[in-house]
Amino acid sequence: MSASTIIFYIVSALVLVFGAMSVFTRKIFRAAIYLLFSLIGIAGIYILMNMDFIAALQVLIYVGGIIVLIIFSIFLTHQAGDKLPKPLFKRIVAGASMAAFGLIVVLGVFYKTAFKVTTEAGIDHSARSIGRQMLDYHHHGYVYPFEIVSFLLLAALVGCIVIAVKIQKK
Amino acid sequence: MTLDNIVLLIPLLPLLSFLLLGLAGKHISVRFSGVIGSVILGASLVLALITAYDYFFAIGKQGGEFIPYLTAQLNWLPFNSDLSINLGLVLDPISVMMLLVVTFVSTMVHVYSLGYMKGEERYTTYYAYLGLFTFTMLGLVLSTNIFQMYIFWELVGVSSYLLIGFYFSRPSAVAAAKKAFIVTRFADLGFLIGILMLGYGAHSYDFFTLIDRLSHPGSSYLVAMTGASFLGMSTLTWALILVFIGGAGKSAMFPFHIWLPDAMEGPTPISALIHAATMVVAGVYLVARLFPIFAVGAPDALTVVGYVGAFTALFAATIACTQTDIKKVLAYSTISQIGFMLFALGVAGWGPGKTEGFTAGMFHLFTHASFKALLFLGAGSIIHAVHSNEMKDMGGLRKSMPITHITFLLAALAISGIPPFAGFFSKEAIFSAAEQSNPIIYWVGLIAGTLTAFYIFRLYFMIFWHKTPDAHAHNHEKGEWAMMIPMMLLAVGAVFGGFIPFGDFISATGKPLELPIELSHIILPVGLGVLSIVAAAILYRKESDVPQRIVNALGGFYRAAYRKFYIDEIYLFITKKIVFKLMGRPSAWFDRNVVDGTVQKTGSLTIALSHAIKRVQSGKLQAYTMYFFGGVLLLVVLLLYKFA
Amino acid sequence: MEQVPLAHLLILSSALFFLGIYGFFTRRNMITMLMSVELILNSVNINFIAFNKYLFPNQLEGIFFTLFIIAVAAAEVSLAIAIIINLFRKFNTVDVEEVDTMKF
Amino acid sequence: MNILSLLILIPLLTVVGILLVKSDQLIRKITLAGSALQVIFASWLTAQYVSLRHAGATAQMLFESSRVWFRPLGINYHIGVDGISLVMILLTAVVVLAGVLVSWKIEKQVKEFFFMLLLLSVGAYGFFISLNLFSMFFFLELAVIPKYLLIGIWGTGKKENNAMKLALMLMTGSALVFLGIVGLYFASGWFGGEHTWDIMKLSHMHLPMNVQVILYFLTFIGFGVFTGMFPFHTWAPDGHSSAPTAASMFLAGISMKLGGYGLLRVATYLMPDAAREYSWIFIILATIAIFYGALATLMQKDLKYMNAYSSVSHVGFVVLGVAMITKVAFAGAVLQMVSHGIMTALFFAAIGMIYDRAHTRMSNELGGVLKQMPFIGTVFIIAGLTSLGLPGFSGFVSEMTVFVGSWVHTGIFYRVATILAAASIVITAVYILRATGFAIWGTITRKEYALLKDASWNERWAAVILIVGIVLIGLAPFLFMHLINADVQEIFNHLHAG
Repeated sequence: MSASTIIFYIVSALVLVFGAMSVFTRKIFRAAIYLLFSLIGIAGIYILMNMDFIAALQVLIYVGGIIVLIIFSIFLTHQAGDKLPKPLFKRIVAGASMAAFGLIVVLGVFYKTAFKVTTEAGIDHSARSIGRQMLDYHHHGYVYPFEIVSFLLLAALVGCIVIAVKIQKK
Repeated sequence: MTLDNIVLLIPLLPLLSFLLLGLAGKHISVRFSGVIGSVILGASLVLALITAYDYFFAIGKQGGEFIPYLTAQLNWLPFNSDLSINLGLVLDPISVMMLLVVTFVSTMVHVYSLGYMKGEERYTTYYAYLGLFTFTMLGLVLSTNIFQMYIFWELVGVSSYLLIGFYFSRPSAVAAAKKAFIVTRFADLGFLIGILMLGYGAHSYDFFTLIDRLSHPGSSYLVAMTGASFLGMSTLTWALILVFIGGAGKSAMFPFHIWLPDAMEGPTPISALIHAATMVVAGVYLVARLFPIFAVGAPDALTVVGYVGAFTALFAATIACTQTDIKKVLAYSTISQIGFMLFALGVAGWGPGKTEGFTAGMFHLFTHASFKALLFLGAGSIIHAVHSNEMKDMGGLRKSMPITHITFLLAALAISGIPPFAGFFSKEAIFSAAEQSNPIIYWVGLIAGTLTAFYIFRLYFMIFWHKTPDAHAHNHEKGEWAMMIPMMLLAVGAVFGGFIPFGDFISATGKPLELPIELSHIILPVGLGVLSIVAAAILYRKESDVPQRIVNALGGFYRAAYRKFYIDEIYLFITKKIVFKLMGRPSAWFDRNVVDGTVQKTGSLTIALSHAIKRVQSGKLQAYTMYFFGGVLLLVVLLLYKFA
Repeated sequence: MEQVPLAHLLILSSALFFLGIYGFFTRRNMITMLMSVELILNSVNINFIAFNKYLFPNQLEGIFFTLFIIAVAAAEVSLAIAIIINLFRKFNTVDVEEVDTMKF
Repeated sequence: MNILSLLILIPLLTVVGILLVKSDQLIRKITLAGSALQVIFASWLTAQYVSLRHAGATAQMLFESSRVWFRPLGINYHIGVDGISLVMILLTAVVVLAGVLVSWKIEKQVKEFFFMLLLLSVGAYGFFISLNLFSMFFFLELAVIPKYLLIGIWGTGKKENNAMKLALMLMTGSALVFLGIVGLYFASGWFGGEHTWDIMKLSHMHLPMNVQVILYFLTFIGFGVFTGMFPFHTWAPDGHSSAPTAASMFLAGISMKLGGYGLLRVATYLMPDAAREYSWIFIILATIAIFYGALATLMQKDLKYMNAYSSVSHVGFVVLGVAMITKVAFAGAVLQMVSHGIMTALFFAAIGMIYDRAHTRMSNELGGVLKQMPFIGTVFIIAGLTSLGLPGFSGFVSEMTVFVGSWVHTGIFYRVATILAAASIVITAVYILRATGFAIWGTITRKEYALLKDASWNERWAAVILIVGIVLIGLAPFLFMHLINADVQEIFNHLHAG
């Protein structure tokens, strides 16, 4: 068992634990911080899988952007230190049973499926090759979705402003 | 003018009177409306006399017997190629006789009403109704078709209804009108079913076709209808009994008699016309019309007719002895006399020497019309003078109402069967017919006849004697010529009507028939009649306490008779308690709560269901996600394990 | 890292996914629900990367999808937070149980 | 253009006319003119029909014409009339005219009111002339919706609820009818070789018994709901009680007859074998309706409820006549439809007139109507006498025809049904005379009633028109009998041919 494997399990455990804590804690600010750690852990897993670019993006967007956004929104809507209300019991029961059942189903599927793992060396995962293929419009390029996503981001930008802006009463 | 046109005009003239006075009544001065009605009816009477003369002495007789003369035929309601309701007019001895009776009495009543109804609020309407009644009654007697008779049967019922309810602001009049209509309607149900059976059996509704097909032994229709039996009687017997039930209803036979005494709520001339002389004898006329079928096809049914008639004659006579309202006494007397007519028909048969009862019944119908109408008109003028129906308010009126007194006395003698008045001849004929064929009926009839003389003279003495006349009383009859003349004319009929050689004209077969008057037969009935008159004179001529003592001695029986043997109460019980409470109310309840309740419940169930389902649309985001996710899971599981 | 079987990565991602689901179902605060959504999205990303790495190393599609998902997630979060803030202005709460006027 | 289409076109043009003008008075006048024109046209059409028949026209339907409406589904605008539809058209024209006259004084939303009335009449005319099941159904639906609005907007009492109940029950009925005719359409394809909605073509196809049975029950019950057949009649009392006078007249006078016509023309005529086999079920239902409807009527104090229940009882005769499957009974059913249509319209008109003045319909609260308002009182009595089957009026003719037609069957079952039906006329007499005794006769119960006015000109004309209709049938039934005789014979032969 190599060191990277051991690190993987440790990181995975951290991801799950922080994820769980983020879901279960009753302090909203802490939830955000736990989520932050969980997301960082996921970035670690990407690094362990040699997906450096993705890991970088993960940290940049999630940790740097989304979590900050969330924390801002928490500040906008909450008194600091407020405890969150207890979840409804019926939701806990229903949610837990559904999640458990779903997990069993999914794991069952994974268990039955024989994945053909190849060990052959893959192509380059560097940002350069990713960028090449993504912006290629000849061979399996993703320039079209890329444009759409950029448009989506623009729309989201405008949308946020429209939704969040205070309507002036006449 | 040909005879056909004349015959057609006889009923149409009163119809014209009805339409004229009914539709244009507002534009006719009240002074003239009665006169118009009377004149039109007078014209009708004249035409009827011409018709009768023509028929009896010119065209009716062929080969020594009277045959029916049909005219104005109309295929009114064709059902099938072989079955239809035809309207038409028929002249034969009984219809012509009825024609005379109806037009004569109706004219008398029209004239009488000029005086009696003077100053009434709905005077014109009254004459319009009179015209309607006369039209429908004439239509009834001239019917060629049993369905046509049923049509006019219903129409006379409704004109009777309208006239009984003439004083419609009086609750008792409204109730009486309703009762009369409903009781007869109920009986008519039997008539209708009887008609349906006859029509189905004989493939015709025409009287003469029916008679032709059902009164010849060996005819295929007769064989078919007497062959099938139900509850021990042949189809034909059933049909005729049902038809007779209709007749019994209209003729107020037991147990349908209850409407007639109440019908006295109508104006008195109406009682004279409709409820004494004409409409109530329609049942007798109906049986007479179908007599050959009764006699040949279903003698059992005829026997039923006889017993019902005899029982009613006695039953009604008993009640008549106890009543104190003079119109009620006369009403029960009418019921009793119609009983006489019916049992006369009932004791008759088919074949030589057996048909005397038929002629006797018809004869009594004829004479009864005049003397009973007279009695009622007399009662009317008394009520007009005294303003009361109760005997106790009368007494000693012989001085102040001399004409009424004399005519009333003549009529009373006639109804008691004292020679030589009209009733004597017809009653003798009835008794002699009954004695020959059915002793039970004969003796019952004899007792009823004795009672007749008693109650009518009880009435007579109570009205005109009983108290000492008031010497200073003014004459109530002064200036009432419109009322007196009809009474005198009717009195002529009551006195001399019996001398008509009735058998020469009217018989079951159409051939002349001799009605024998034998001394040996006369003595008993006449003797009993005279005895009861004497008894009535002793009891009621002067005020005394003897009648009360007799009443006390009779006790319960008297009370029962006075309360009309509680028949009304039984009817009330059946209608109020059974039909209304046990049938009507549950039906209405069932409909509202069960049938409609089901509909309403379906509706409210749907609403409840939608209320239940709408909870799903809770507005809770997480609930929606759960449904969604649950659905996805379900689909996944299904796709994985079911359809894999 | 080569010794880690694919299955373990999948187990990790599924566990994370259903943690997210559970959180989404039970949290009453809309912001924490949003966090659960982030967990869900990330678990999906792990899957894409893992499949790409283990099964189709010659392609980059898994990475592309992850990239798009991250982009869409960014848009989604910003919109969601805009909506949440707007709702907070209207209802003065971010409790999802109380924002239920869109019903029968 | 085929002249029959004028039957639809005249009311439609009237509708256009009233939409174009503003003044209420002008709207009334245009509607009146249109309905009067329609009566004249219907009479002319009848005369034309009779003369064609006399000239020897032997086709089952006259004035026939067919135009494609929607080709892919084989829906044609196929029209034509025989004697039966003609008398129904005459009935509709007369009742519409009377209804318009009675509604003259309506003040609320005049334009919409007459619009609805006319739309309803368009539906009725279209229904009676249609020979294509689909267009028939189209017109049937067209006649339902206006009723809902007429009651819901211009009604009284619990009008919304009652309008809803009526509309929903009728819709259920039409849903069944729709299933039935769609079934016929497909059955014609499977068993007759050609998908068709056409009644004339369908009548020549011989469908298998089990198919016929299903379709027979679907259509019979469906149209039965419209007829007010027991136990699907409860829309009638409630609907009538809330409906404005004219709507009541249309409802009982025309709408119930749509059902009756459908029973004869569709349910019985197109499913002959099933009809012969299973009509006994409907004989039972009809007998129950007749007898029990009459008993339930006994207990009604509200005159409208009384007449509504009495309608249930009377329309039972229609169902009975149709279910008896004899030629005479068919004729009786048709006559009863016409007779009851006019009679009940007259009755509702009289009740409406009384209600408009006294503001009550309770027979025990009224009294002395005849004294105060002789014309209205007389109209009520005439309607009542017609209802109880007095000869000289139309009810007698039709009921007797049904009885005579029913008596043809010799089985004890049929006899009992007929006798019970006949017994109902006694009960009818009881409730009619009770109502007359309480409400019309007697003395005035309240002081303010002494100020009430008798009928106005429009009410008088409405009543007179209807009474003329009643009396015409009552006195000269042979006219109508000759008109429908050949056609009921045809239906009867059809039922016994195959």
